[in-house]
Amino acid sequence: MALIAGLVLAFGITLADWGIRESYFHNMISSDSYSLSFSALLIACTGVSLLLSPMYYNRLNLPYMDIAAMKLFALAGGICIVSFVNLGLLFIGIELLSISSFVLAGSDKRNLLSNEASLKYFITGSVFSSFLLFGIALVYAVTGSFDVTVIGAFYSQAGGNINNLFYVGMLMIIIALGFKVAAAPFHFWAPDVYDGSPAMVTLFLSTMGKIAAFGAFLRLFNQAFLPVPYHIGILTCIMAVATMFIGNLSALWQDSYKRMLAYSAVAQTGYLLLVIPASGSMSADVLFYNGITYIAASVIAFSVLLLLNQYTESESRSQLIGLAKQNPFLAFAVTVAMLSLAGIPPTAGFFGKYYLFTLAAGAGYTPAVVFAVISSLISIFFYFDIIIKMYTGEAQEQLKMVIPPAYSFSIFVSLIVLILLGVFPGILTGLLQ
Amino acid sequence: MIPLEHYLYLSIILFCIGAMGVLLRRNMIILFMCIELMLNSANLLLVALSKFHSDNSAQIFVFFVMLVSAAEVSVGLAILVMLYRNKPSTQIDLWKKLKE
Amino acid sequence: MIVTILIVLPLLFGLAAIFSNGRSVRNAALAVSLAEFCLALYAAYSFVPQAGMQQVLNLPWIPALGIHYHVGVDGIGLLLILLTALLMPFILYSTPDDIPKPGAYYGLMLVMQAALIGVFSALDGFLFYVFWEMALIPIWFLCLLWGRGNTVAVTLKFFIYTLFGSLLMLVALIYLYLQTPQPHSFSLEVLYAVSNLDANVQGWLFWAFFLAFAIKIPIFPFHSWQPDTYVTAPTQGTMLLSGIMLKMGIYGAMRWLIPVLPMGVHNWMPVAVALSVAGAVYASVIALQQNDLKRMLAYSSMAHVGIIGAGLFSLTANGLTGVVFQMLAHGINTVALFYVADIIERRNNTRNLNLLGGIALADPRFSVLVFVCVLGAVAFPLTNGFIGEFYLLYGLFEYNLPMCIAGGLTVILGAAYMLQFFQKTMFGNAISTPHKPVYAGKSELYVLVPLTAIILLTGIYPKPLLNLAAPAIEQLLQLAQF
Amino acid sequence: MEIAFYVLAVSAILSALAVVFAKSPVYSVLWLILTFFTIAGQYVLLNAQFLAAVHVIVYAGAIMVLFLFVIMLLNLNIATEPVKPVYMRAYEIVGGCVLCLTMVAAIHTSSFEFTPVNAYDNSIGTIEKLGVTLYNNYIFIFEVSSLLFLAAMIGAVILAKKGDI
Amino acid sequence: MNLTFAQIALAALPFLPLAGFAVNGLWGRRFKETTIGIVGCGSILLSFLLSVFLFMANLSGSFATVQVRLFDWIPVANGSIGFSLMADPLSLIMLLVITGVGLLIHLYSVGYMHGDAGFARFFAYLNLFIFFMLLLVLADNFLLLFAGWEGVGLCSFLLIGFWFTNESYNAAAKKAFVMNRIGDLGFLLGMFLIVFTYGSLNFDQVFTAAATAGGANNATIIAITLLLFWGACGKSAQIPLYTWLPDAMAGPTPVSALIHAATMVTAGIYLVARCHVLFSLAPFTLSVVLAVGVATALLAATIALFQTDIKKVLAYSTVSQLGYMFAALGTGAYVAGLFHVVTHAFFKALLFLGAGAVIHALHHEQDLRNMGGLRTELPFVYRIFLVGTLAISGIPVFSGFFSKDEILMNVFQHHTVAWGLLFIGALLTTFYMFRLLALAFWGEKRGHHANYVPMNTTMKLPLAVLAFLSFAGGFAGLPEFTGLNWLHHYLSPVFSDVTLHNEPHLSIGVELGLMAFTVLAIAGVIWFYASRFKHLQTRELNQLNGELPWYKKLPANKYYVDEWYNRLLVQPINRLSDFLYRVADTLIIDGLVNRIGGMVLSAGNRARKLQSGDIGIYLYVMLAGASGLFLLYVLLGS
Repeated sequence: MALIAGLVLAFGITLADWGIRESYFHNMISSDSYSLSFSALLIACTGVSLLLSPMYYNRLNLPYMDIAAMKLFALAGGICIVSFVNLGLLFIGIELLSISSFVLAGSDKRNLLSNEASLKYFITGSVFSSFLLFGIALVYAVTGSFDVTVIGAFYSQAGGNINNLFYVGMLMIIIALGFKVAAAPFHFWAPDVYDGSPAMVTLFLSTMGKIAAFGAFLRLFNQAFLPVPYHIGILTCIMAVATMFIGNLSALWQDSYKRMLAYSAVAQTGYLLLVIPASGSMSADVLFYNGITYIAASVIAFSVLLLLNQYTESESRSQLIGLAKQNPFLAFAVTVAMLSLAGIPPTAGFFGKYYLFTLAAGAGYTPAVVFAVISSLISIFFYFDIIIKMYTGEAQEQLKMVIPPAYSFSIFVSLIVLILLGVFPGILTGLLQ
Repeated sequence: MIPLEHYLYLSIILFCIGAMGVLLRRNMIILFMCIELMLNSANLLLVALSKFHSDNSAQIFVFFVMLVSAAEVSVGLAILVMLYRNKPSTQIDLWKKLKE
Repeated sequence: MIVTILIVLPLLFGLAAIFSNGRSVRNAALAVSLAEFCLALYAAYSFVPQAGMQQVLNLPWIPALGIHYHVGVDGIGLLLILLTALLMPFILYSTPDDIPKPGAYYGLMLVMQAALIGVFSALDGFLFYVFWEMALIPIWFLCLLWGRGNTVAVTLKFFIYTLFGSLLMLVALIYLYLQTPQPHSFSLEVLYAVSNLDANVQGWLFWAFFLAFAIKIPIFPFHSWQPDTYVTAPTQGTMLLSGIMLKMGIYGAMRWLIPVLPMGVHNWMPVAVALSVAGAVYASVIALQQNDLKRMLAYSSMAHVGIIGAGLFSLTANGLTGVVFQMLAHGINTVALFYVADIIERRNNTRNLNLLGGIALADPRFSVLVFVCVLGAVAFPLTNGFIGEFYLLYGLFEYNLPMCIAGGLTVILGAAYMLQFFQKTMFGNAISTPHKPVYAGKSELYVLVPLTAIILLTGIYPKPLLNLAAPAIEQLLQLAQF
Repeated sequence: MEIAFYVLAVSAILSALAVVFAKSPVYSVLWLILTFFTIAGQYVLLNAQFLAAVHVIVYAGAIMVLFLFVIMLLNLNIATEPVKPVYMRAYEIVGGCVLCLTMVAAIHTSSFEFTPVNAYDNSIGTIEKLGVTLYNNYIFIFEVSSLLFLAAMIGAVILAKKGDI
Repeated sequence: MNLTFAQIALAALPFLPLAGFAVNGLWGRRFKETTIGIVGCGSILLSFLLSVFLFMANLSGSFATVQVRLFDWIPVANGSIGFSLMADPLSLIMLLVITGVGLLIHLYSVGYMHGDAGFARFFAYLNLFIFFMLLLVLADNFLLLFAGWEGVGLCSFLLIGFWFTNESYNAAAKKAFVMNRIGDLGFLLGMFLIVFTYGSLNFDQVFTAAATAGGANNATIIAITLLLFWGACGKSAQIPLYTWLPDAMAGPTPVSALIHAATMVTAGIYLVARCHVLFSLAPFTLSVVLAVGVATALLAATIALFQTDIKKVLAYSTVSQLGYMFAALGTGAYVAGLFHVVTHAFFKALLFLGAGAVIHALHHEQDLRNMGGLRTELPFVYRIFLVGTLAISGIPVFSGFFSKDEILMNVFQHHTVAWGLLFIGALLTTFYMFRLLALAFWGEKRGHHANYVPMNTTMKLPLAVLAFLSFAGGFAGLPEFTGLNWLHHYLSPVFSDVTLHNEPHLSIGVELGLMAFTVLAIAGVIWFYASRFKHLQTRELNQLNGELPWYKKLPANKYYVDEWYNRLLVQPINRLSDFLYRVADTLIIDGLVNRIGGMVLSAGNRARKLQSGDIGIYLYVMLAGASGLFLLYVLLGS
C-alpha cells in the first residue's frame, strides 16, 4: 500500500507544478505542460497496475514486491523520456525502460512462454537500441549538439538545404522508436512478448511502455524535427497503415483472447502512429486524448482477462460466452471498452479516432485516413465478436466470480473516463496547445 | 587529419558486421557479443565526431553508452542463465512456442 | 428547446431502463413515448412553416474544434420527428409482453428513438454523424438478442455494411470541415457556403455521401443486407428499421448531400435516379415470387423506397414533396404491414404464404384492416400511399419520361404482389388452423385501427402536412441550384 | 598517422569478422577482446586518451570476463552449432550486406561540409575537461544511469536466482 | 356559405351509399337479412331520388351546372385540386342510369343472394361500388375522377372474388384489378401530361386552356388523348385489355349485371365524352378510337358465337356493344354513344338478371348444354329474356334499334367501311342472341334439373321494370329527322362546342333507306335461325362435344388471346423474378459481399501465419524492413 501512497504523492506533485515551464539540470529535463501531462498519465498507468497486481500475484504465489520495483524503474525511465530535452537522457531513459521491461517480461520464471518472451524482447530490443544510438550520433554529427531545442533551431533555420545525414539520422531514430512502439516492419516482437509475458506485465507494457514511447517519439518530433519533411512523413504513414492492417488482420482469427488483445494493441499503435507525420500544434493534444482512451480501454479489457485467469488456465475467447448473464456490470464495461477500441460514437474511442483523422487529413495525408477507416472496419469483426459472445450463448458456471474491490474500482474509473470523454470531449481538447 | 567519412564508413562496416553476426549465429553468447560490437561501432563514430566538433559532451555520451551496454550484458546473461535452467542449451531456435 | 427535450427524455429514460428490469418497464416506456408524441404534436402545432429553422439551440460542445451542439427543426425535420414520435408508441405497444429481458429491450428502443430524433434535428455535421452511428448500436443489439435465425452473422453483416458507408461519410465530412474558413466549423450554414470545390472533388465527395445513404436506404446494388436483416430481426426491430431508420438515409441525402454538393449532385443525378428506379423494378419483380411473408414485405419496402430515391434525386419541387410525404406514408404502411405479418406468424407460427389462408373466414374484421393497409401500400387513391406516389411519379415525369414509366411499372407490379399476399393469406379456405383463432384481439386493434385511420385520413386530407414541408423544400431547391 | 588509423581499422574489421565466424564461443570472445583493443587504439588516435583507458577496462576487463565466466559456469564451450541449410546462411549474409550497402548509399548522397561547432582544441580528451562537463551538464543523466544500474542488478537477481521466487 | 339546396343535394349524393356501406360493413353481421336489404337499397333509393330531383331542377332550368367544393385535397402546380363535385347534364344522365339501374339490381340481389353467408358483406361492397361510381361521375377534376376510377376497380376486385374460398375466382379478381391497373397507369401518365401542359387538373380550366391553345393534331394533345383512351380501354375492356371481363363473370350475377354491364364498363365512355374537347382537337385519336371500337365489336361478336356458358356469351356481347359505343365516339357522335350507353344499360342489365334468374332457378347451373326447353317451365323469365333479346338485336320499336341505328347512321356518314363491319357485327349480335335464346328456352329439355327454385317478387319487380325500360327507352332519342331527339337537345349545351360534326346531314331518304335495310337484314337472320334452329342446334351440340371444324376452333378458344398473354407476359415475369431472386440477388450481389468478407478473413489467416515464432526470422525481417526504409528514403529523398 505504501507504493500506492507514494504514487499518489508523485501524481499530486506533477499536477501541482502544472503552470511553470522551465527546464532543470542544464536543460536536461523540462517540465512543460506536455511532459507533465504525459508523466501524470504514466504514473496513473503504473498506479493501476500496482493496484491490480497483489491479487493477481497471490494466486501465482509469486512475491510481487520486486516486480513492483521493476515497474517503478520502468516508470522512472518513462518519465525521463517523456520530458527529455537532451538526447542523452532520451537514450538512457529508453534503455532504463527497456531493461526493466526485459526483466518484467521474463518475471514468471517457471513459465517457458515468459522466458521466450523476454529472450525475444531482449535480443530485438538491444539490436534496435544500437540503431537509436547511431541515429543520435548522426544527428549530433550535423547539428553538433544533443540539445533538442538547439537541434530544432538549427533545423528550422537551415530550412530545406540541411545536410542529408540529418535525414538519415532522423530515419534511424524513427526506426529505433518505431521498434519501441511496435510499428509495422518492426512489430514482430510485440505479439509474442505481449502473449508470452504474464497478463499483468502485458497490461503494464502495452499501456505504460507504449504511451511512454509515443510520448518520446512525438516530443522529439515536436521539438527537434518540426516541419516534418514530406517524404519522411510518407514513410511513417506507410509504416502506420501497414501496422494497422497487420494488427487488425491477424487479430481476426485469434482463438486466444490474450493474443487477440496483443494484436489489437499493435493495431491501435498504427492509428497512434498517424500522429507523427502530422506533428504540429494539435498533435500533442490528439496523442494525449487517444492515449487516455487507449489506456482506459486496455485496463478494462485486460482486467477481464486477469479475472478469468483466476479460474481457468485457458485464455480462449469462448471463456467469455454468457458473461452478461453472470455479471452484467463487467459485461457492460467490456462492451464499452470494445466499442471504444472499435471507434463507435458514444464512446471516447470514436472521438479519438475522429480527432486523429482530422489531424492527419489536415496535414494532407487523406489517403492514409481512408486506409485507417478501412482497417477500423476490419477491427469490428473481432471486437464485436467478443460482445456477441458475451451476450449470446449460455453461461459457463464458473464465471460466477466475485470482483475484488481493486478491480471494480479501476474498471469503474476507466468506464467513467471512456464514457465521459466520449460524451464531453471538450474537457480535454485544447489542453496541451 | 583523417577525413570524417573514413570513420563514418568504418563504423557502418562494423555496425553491419555486428548485424550480420546477430543474423548468422544461433548461439546466444555470440549473439550478445555481436550486439556489443554494434554498440561499439556507434561509440567509435561518437568519439570521432567529438574530435571533429572538439566538444567533449559526445565523449561523455560514450561513457554512458558503455554503462548501458554493461547493464544490458548483465541482464542478457541473467536471461541466458534463466533460459539455460529451463532448456539446457543456448540455441535460440529452441524457443519457438510463441507463434501465430 | 423542445427538440432537446425530445432527445434527452427518451435517452435518459432508456439508459435507466436498460439497467433496471422490473416488470413495470413496459408501461413506463409507453408513457414516455406517448409524452414524446404529445411534445412532438405541440412542436408541430407551434411551428411556423415559412420561418425556416426553429426551436434552434446552439451550445458549444467541443469549442477547440468548432463543434457545437446545434439542433433545430425545419419543415422536413419536423415531419420526420412527428413520424418517429407517432410510430414509437405503436411499436412499443405491439411488443408481446413475454419477451425476455424487457428492461434492456425497452431501454434500447427509447435510446434508439432519442438517436433518431437527434439525426432528424442535428444541424451540426459532427452531431449529425454521432447520432447517425448511435442509432446503429441499439438496433444491432435488438436484432442480435431478440431476433430469430442465425442472428449473429446477419446482424454483423448489417452493422459492418452500414458502418462502411458511414465511415466514408465521416472522411468526406472531415474533408469538408477542413475546407471551411479558418476557425473550422461543422455548422450547416458554413458547410453550405463551402464553394471552392471543383467538379471532380465534388464527385468524390458525392460518392462518399451517396454510398452511406444508399446503403442505409437501401438503393439497388447496396441492398444485400436488407432482406436477411428484416427476416431475422424481431418484428419490432424490422418496424424500426423499415419504418424510421430508412428515412434517416433519405433525410441525410436531403439535408447533407444535395445542398452541400450541388455540382456533384447535378453531375451524378442520372446515375442515382437510374439506380433507384432499377432497384424499384428489381425489388418489385422479385417480390412477386417470394413465399416468405417478411421477405416479400422487405422487397416491397425496397421497391417503394427505390421510387422515393428516384424522386429525391430528380430534384423537382413535386418530386421532393412526394419524397417527404411518401416517407411518412411508407413509414406508417410498412409498420402496419410488418405488424400484420407478426400477428399472422404468431398465430400460425409459419411465414410461408403457400401454407396460410382462410384468415378472412376466421376473423373478418382483421382482414378488413389488413386490406386498408394493403391499399395504402398499393397507392390506392384516398390513401396516403397514392398522394406520395402521385407526386413522386409526377416529379419523375418532369425529370424524364422513361424513368416515370418504369416507376409506373412498379405501381402495377406492386398491385400484383400485394394482392397476391392478401389473397394467399386472407382468402382461400382455412388450411392450417384447427380452432378458429382470434387474429385481432383487443391489443392488436389498439395498434391497427389508429394506423388504418391515419392511412385513410392523411390520404383524404394531406393539406396540413404538405403545407408544413413546402417552404423547406423550396429552400432546399434554391440551395441545390449551383 | 594515417597508416596507424588504417592498420587499426583493418584489424578491427578482420577481428570483428573473426568474432562472427569463429567456431567456438571462447575463440569469438578472444577475437572480440582484440577488436576492443583496436577500437581503444582508434580512441587514442582521436586524442580521447582517458576514454580509451576506460574502454579497455570496462569492455575488455569487465564485460568479457563476465562472458568468459558465464561460458565456464555453464560449460557452453562445445561448438554445437546446428549447421543451418546453406541457403539460410546465404540469405543472412546477403541481408547484412544489403543493409550495409543501403546505409552507405543513404549516407553517400550527402555532402560532408558541415561546420564544426566550436574552435579546435586537442585537449578535449583530458580527464579534467571530461570531469567538468560530466559533473556540470550531464549530472542528471549520471544519476539516472545509476538508477539504470540498480534496475539491471535487481533484474539480474530476479531472473537468474535459483529458487522459486 | 349560401349553399343552394341543389348544392347540398349534390354534396350529399355520393355520401349516402358510403353511409350504407359503413352501416352494412360494420354492423352487417348483427342485422337480419331484411334489415341489411333495407339499408342497402334504401341508401341507393335516396340517392336515386336526389338525382331525380337534380335532374328535374336542371330540366326546369334552375341551374345549368351545379358545383360544390367540399375541401381542397392536393396542391398541384400553382392551383390546388379540391375534393369538389359538379353535376352537368352529361353527369346527370349517367347519374340517373347508375342510381336507377343500381337500385333495381340491389332489389334483385336481395332475393338472389338470399341465404348466402356474406349477405351483409355483399351489400356493403355494392354500396361502396355505387359510392365510387358516383365519385367518378360527379368529379370536377381529373384526380377525383381517377380516385373514383380506381375505387370502382377495387370494388370489382372485391365483388368478383366475393366467394373467396374458390381459388379460380380469386385469380380472376386479381387479373381484373391488375389489368385495370395497367390501364390506370396510362390514365395517370395522361394526367401528368395534362398538368405539365395546362398547369391544372380541373376540367373547366383544362378545357378552356386546350380550346384557346387550339392547333388540332399537335403532339401533346394526341399523346394526352391516346393515354386517356388507353385508360378507358383498360376500364371498358377494349381490344388489348378486355380479357379480364369474361373472367369477371366469376362474381355473382347481380355484380356482373351492375358492374360489368351497366355502370363500370361505361366509365371509359364517360371519360372520353367528358374530355370531348380534347378528343375533338385530336382527330387522329378519334380514328384510333373508331378502329379499336370496330375491331373489338367484331372480335367479341365472333367469340360470343361459340360460348357455352350463358354469362360468358353476355360478357362478350357487352364487350362488343362497348365496341359500338367507342365507334360512335370515334366518329365524334358523343350523344349517340351516350344514348347507346343508356339503352345498353337497360337491356344488358335485363339480360344478365334474366340469366341470373335462370341460374338461380337451375341451382347455379351456367352451362347452356344442360339447359333447354325452359320456355314452358319459366314463362315469366322467358318473356323478359325475349324482350331483352329483341332490344339488343335492334328490332324496331325496341330501345336497341334506336340507339344502334343512330350509331350506324353516324358511322355510315363518317366512314362507310367501318359501317359495313359494324353492320356485320349487328347481324352476328342478332345471331348469337337468338342462339342463346334457343339453347336456353326453345328445344327439348336437356340436363337433369327438376324442381326449379321459385322467384319471389323482389326479383320479379326489377325484371319487369327493366323490361319496360328496354322497350320504352328508345323513345328518349328518336332519330334526328323526326326532330324529337330529346336527348340530343338535352345534352347539346355540354357538347355545344363540338363544331367538327355539323357537316350536312344525310338526306332523310338515305337515312330511312338505311334503317329499312338494316331492319330487313336482322329480320332475315331471325327468320333463318328460327326456322332451322333445331338442326343448327343439334349440329352445334355434337360438334361442341366432338371435334370442332378448323374455322370454328379459333373463335371458340377466344383466339387463344389469354394463352398468348400468359406466355408473353405472365410466365416471363415469374421466371424473371425467380431468376433475379436466386441468381442476381443471392448469388451475385449478396455473394459478392460475402466473398469480400471471406477474403478479409482468409487474409487475416495468412497475416496470422506471418508471425512464425523464430527469432532469427524476426530479426531478418526487421533488418530487411530497415534497409527497405533506407531504400525508400533514397528513392523518395533524392
